[in-house]
Amino acid sequence: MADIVFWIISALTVMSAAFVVLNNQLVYSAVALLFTLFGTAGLYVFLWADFIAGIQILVYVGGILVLVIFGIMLTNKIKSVRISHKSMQQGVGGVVIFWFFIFLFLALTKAPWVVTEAIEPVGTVRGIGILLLTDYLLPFEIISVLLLGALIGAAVLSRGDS
Amino acid sequence: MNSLDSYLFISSMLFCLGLFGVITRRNAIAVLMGVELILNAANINFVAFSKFNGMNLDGHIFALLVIVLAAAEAAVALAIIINIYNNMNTVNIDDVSELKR
Amino acid sequence: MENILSLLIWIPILGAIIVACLPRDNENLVRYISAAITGLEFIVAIVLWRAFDPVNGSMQFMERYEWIPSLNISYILGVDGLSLPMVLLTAMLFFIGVFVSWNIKKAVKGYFALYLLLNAGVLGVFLSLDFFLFYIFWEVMLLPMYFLIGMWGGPQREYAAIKFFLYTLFGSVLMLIGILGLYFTCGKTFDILLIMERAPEALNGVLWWGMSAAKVIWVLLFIGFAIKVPVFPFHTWLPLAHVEAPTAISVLLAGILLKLGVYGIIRVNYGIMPDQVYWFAAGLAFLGLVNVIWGGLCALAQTDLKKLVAYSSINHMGYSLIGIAAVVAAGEMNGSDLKAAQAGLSGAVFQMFNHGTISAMLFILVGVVYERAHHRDIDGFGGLASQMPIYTGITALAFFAGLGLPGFSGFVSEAMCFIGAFPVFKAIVVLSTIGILLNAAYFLWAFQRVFFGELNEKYKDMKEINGLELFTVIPLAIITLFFGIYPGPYLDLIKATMDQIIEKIAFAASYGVM
Amino acid sequence: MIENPMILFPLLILFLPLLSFIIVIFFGNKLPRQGDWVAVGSIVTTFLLACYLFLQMFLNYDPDFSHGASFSWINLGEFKINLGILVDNLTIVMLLIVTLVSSCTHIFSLAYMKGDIRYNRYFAYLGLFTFSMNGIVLADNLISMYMSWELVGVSSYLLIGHWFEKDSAANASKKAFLTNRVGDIGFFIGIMLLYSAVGAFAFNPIFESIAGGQAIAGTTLTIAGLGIFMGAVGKSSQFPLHIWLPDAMEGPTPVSALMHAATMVAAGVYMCVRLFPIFTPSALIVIAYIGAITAILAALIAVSQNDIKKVLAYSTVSQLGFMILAVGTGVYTAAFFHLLTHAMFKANLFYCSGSVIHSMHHALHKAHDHDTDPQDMRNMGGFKDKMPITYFSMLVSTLAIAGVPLFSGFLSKDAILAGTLSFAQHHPEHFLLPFFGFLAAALTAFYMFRLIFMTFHGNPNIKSIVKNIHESPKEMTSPIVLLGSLSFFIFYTLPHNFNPMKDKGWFTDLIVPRNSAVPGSLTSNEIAEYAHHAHYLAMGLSLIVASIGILLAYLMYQKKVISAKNISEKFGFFYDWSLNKFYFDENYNRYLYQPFLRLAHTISWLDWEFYDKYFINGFGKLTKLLSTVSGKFDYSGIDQGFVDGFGRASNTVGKLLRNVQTGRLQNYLLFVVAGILVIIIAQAF
Repeated sequence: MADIVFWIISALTVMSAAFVVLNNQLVYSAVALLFTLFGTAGLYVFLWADFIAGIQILVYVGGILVLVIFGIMLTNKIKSVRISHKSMQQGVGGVVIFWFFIFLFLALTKAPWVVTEAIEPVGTVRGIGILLLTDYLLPFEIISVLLLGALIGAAVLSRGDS
Repeated sequence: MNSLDSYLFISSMLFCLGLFGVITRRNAIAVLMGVELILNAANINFVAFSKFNGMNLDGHIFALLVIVLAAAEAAVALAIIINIYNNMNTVNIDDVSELKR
Repeated sequence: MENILSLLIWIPILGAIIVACLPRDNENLVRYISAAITGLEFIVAIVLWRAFDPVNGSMQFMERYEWIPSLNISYILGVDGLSLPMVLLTAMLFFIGVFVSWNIKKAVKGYFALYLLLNAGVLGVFLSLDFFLFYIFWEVMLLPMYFLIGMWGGPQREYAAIKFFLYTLFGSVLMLIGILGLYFTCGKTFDILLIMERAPEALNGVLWWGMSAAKVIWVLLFIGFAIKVPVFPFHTWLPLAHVEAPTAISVLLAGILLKLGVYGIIRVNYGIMPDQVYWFAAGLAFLGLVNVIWGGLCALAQTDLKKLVAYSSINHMGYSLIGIAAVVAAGEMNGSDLKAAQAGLSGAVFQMFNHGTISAMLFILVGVVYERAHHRDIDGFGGLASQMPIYTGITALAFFAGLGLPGFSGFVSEAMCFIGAFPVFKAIVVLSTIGILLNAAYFLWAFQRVFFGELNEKYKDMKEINGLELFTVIPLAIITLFFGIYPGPYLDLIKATMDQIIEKIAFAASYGVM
Repeated sequence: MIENPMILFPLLILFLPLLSFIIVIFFGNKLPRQGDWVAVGSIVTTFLLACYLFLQMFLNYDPDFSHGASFSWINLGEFKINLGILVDNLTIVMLLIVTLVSSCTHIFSLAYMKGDIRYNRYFAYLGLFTFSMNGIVLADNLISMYMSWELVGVSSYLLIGHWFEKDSAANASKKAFLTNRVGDIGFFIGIMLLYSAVGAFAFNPIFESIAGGQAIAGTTLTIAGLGIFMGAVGKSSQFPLHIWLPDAMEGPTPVSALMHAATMVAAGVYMCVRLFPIFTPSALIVIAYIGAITAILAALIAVSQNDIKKVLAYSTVSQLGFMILAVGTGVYTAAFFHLLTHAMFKANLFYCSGSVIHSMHHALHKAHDHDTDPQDMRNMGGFKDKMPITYFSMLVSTLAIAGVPLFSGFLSKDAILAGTLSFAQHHPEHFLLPFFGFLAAALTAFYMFRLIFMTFHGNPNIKSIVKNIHESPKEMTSPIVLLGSLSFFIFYTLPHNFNPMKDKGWFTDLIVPRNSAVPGSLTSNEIAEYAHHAHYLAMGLSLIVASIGILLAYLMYQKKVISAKNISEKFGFFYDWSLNKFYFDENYNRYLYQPFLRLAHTISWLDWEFYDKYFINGFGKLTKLLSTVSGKFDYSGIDQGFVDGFGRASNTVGKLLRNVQTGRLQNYLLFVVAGILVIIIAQAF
């Protein structure tokens, strides 16, 4: 049962991602991205990463996707929802990426992954919290400063030359 | 059962699709979306390795950091794109070739 | 006292640094400091001489420090009867040379700094007993020389300097190959004394490209040294460099740098591969003959006084070559004639010293007249004898010393070279005695054209040689005369070392591979 | 050892002149009279010391009288050179000759050289000259003899070139030195040959070793002997190296006297006498012929010379030829005897000619005549009454040299001719030797009397000069008188023989010939025996030839019965050759010096213009060419063709790609991915 759900979610993720990439309507792409992100969150759940799944939905779906849609809105004159955009070098790119995938696939199947079995934890939040404030305190702080910097930078950049 | 390989397979597909998007799209925002896909693929890998390595939470931390980075990147990138649009009235990457001359 | 040899090398280096730090404007200060440094150097050399034990033929005052242990490179210095006279000569000529170059006007500071550096290089070559060190000093010598000729020389100075540089560099490259060959065959060491011990065994029967390794190394090293001597086919840098160099540098070139060649042949080629001497001696004597005749004939045809003296150097070094070839007389196959070997080798080493003093004198004297007349064309003078009697007298003395007149040291050494080489190389020696005639011919002819005849009107106000110039020449003249009348002190100094070399070569005849 | 006067005095004799040389050359200018008294004083002292030695010799009256001393000069263990002196009768006689003539020269020069610009140097050089000659005389080994030998050369160089402002003097001095050096080369080769065989330089060990016959013999010894003889050829101006001596007349006349009589040229004969034991019979033959040829050749030249000093010069060469001839025929003590007598009368002849020239000079000076050559005999004549001392003294010496009985020359020349004749009697194939000898003797008598008649007799050729001719001052006449009187036979036949026809006297008693060291040679007794048999024949013949010569001269130049002009025209060819000295100088110049100089220039040209310029610089040029080529290759080939070509190619490709893809960012990304792909593939395989 869980397998079937997993594969369904996986299929959803991949197909929506393909839609994001291949479709010609920008807004559709954004919507398809929503599904991809959701699917990814689902996969996180399967990976016992409850906290990450939540964050995924919160940040990506709630933040980034909205941001992207805002970006679309701000950079196109909205006549209809169909904002078309063209792709290029799809032929060559496709072939290259296809072979790239083949090799990636071969690599990951051939590689002798060391797998350590574990039991499902009750929750990951506690562990992540402890780690963040102990071992990863410095990266945490740095990434927060970076985030702050990025926010200020984004604000400054998008304010225009007034 | 859903082994490590399957997650890696999915993440690799996501990665390749994202890369394809980055390579083929003309619209900057669409490119950004491709980047998001790539980042997601990476995150799936992190979390998957985390799980299959004895539920080691380090991977989660990295995923978290990547998400934060993605957010920051998206914010800055969109700000730049909007700026570009304001200046050049287009978001087509081809047309933004001031540096090339 | 233990580090006296290091002192000898480092005083001039320090001096060069001091001179380089002096103010540019105060030229006299630079001169006085240089004179003081070379004077100190000379005193140290004399102290060394007094402390030296002439009965002991092996290395004395050895110093040995690790330097680059991973490549077995050490800092080894030592002095024996072969190098001591050369060290003394070097110290003396450099001291005198400062006064010869007293009138240098251009970039005085740079000149003397390079001059002192050259001094260090030359002493280093004479004193170092580690091939790596030896080679470094060999090259250190080259660089200041290049600039000294190239910047302070005559009209063709750049050409002369570059020619000198390329010639010598060519030689040193071959020498380096030879040294590396020894390094790798003799157990990866640069220690000359150690190589001397090991080489006969290590090189025995070793073949490189189907040729005996010892012969290949011998030839490589020989060419390296032959260019410095200079031996006949490699001699053409010399007239040019001598002519274009400033007086003091010509003095040093002829007085000391040429000796490095013969010194190197005796120290390195003879010391390390005594068995190969037998193979090469006839060639050496023949080259000596060619040097004598060729140099003499060329000198005869010169119209430039300095060039004449330069060619006479080639001629005189030929006697030295004939002399060192004579050691083979000590071998069994030549009847173990120790008399001849001793006469030849000691004569050659004596000739090195004598040519050092005599040619130095000649170049200084040519410099004196050049400074006054601004040309050196032999036919452009005439009758100077009545205008400058003292100068004429001293030049006559130098010329007679140069043509090997008895009573001057040159005669003793030349005669010893000939007498030594005669039993083995009869034909060569007989032919090279023509050199005695050539010597006399070119010196007397030049003397006549410059000094005899009616006084050239142009030079009737020519000033007599002054005190400073006399001061540079007189000591050399006295040394030349003293050793000409009583060569004993010099020969006693070198005797023990020469005997050791001869013994080694005589012994090598017994196992020599030929 | 040094306290022994027989060692100490010779050492003093040796070094006093050197001391005077050093003092006079360095301090002469500051001393009163330019230091000439130092030189004269020291030389007279040596003469007195020599007289003491001579007296000792007389008192001992021992033919084997000999002393020696030596010190180690070079000692290298095996190779040793000991320098030393050897004092025996030969040495003492020679020392006496040298110091006597040298003293006379010094005294004579006091007047002759008065006012010369380099007065002190002249006396200094005389000291050096005497020192070097004494060095040769006293040497007990080849090395110190060779050293002094060379020093004699150099002092002659300095003295001949005393008036170096004259080109001819400068040339003559150089010629003298170089010609001597040619001989010295042979000498040195001889020394080396002997040393390499014998292992010693000192005379006695060499003689012993040769007598042993083991170390050196046969051809090698002959070559060694001839090599050493070559030194004598140079120094004693024998054919073919005789050319320098007549030119050496450019020096001051007293120097000529010293050089011709006692030093320099005597050195060669002295050496032959000293080293006679080493000459093999075949070497002696060569020596004899060289001596004979020199004697006749120089006599033939002297016949036609007009310069008074040239005549004397060639007569010296001729007499030296006699001496060498005597050495060659084995009667070497006769050679030494002739050396002794010749030294006296030849020195005197030179002084007399110097006296004549001196007064001619003054007379010409007074007459303000600067064109007339004061040495040309054709400008003289009739000086007999004006200069009586000079005239009589010169006449005596001329009689001596011509070989007239009662005079010294007769004794010595007779001994030589007797030896030569006996040699030819035993070796008839060498009949030319006595023939040349007697012919030369006749010619000697002829040209010497020609000189006397032309100079002193007859009518003055230039009247204005004659009235100003005066006898020379005392400094000049006293040596003339002294030496002139020494030309009488009596001084040589003391103490027990007063027969002018017999040469037996102290000389023959004390200077006894030694046997040749060469095994198989004639002993000295045998030679003396043979010579004794030929004695009367030789005496008669020599008397006849001398009178013929004198008579001819008398008829031609005094009575003018026979016209010299007619004869010279009749024998124009010979006269021409004789006058021009058989064209030796010209031929040497043409076939020796010039080609040699050309060779030198060619070699120099080869060295500098060809070898250096094309070969050595050719290497440079070749390298330059190579670097140019490689530079060209580098630039147009690699850089332009390859690197730039690559650039161009990628440019083209890029353009192509640009045409298709317009070079966008994503394009590059694609390449990145493709590149990763390639790397993966490469890794995989």
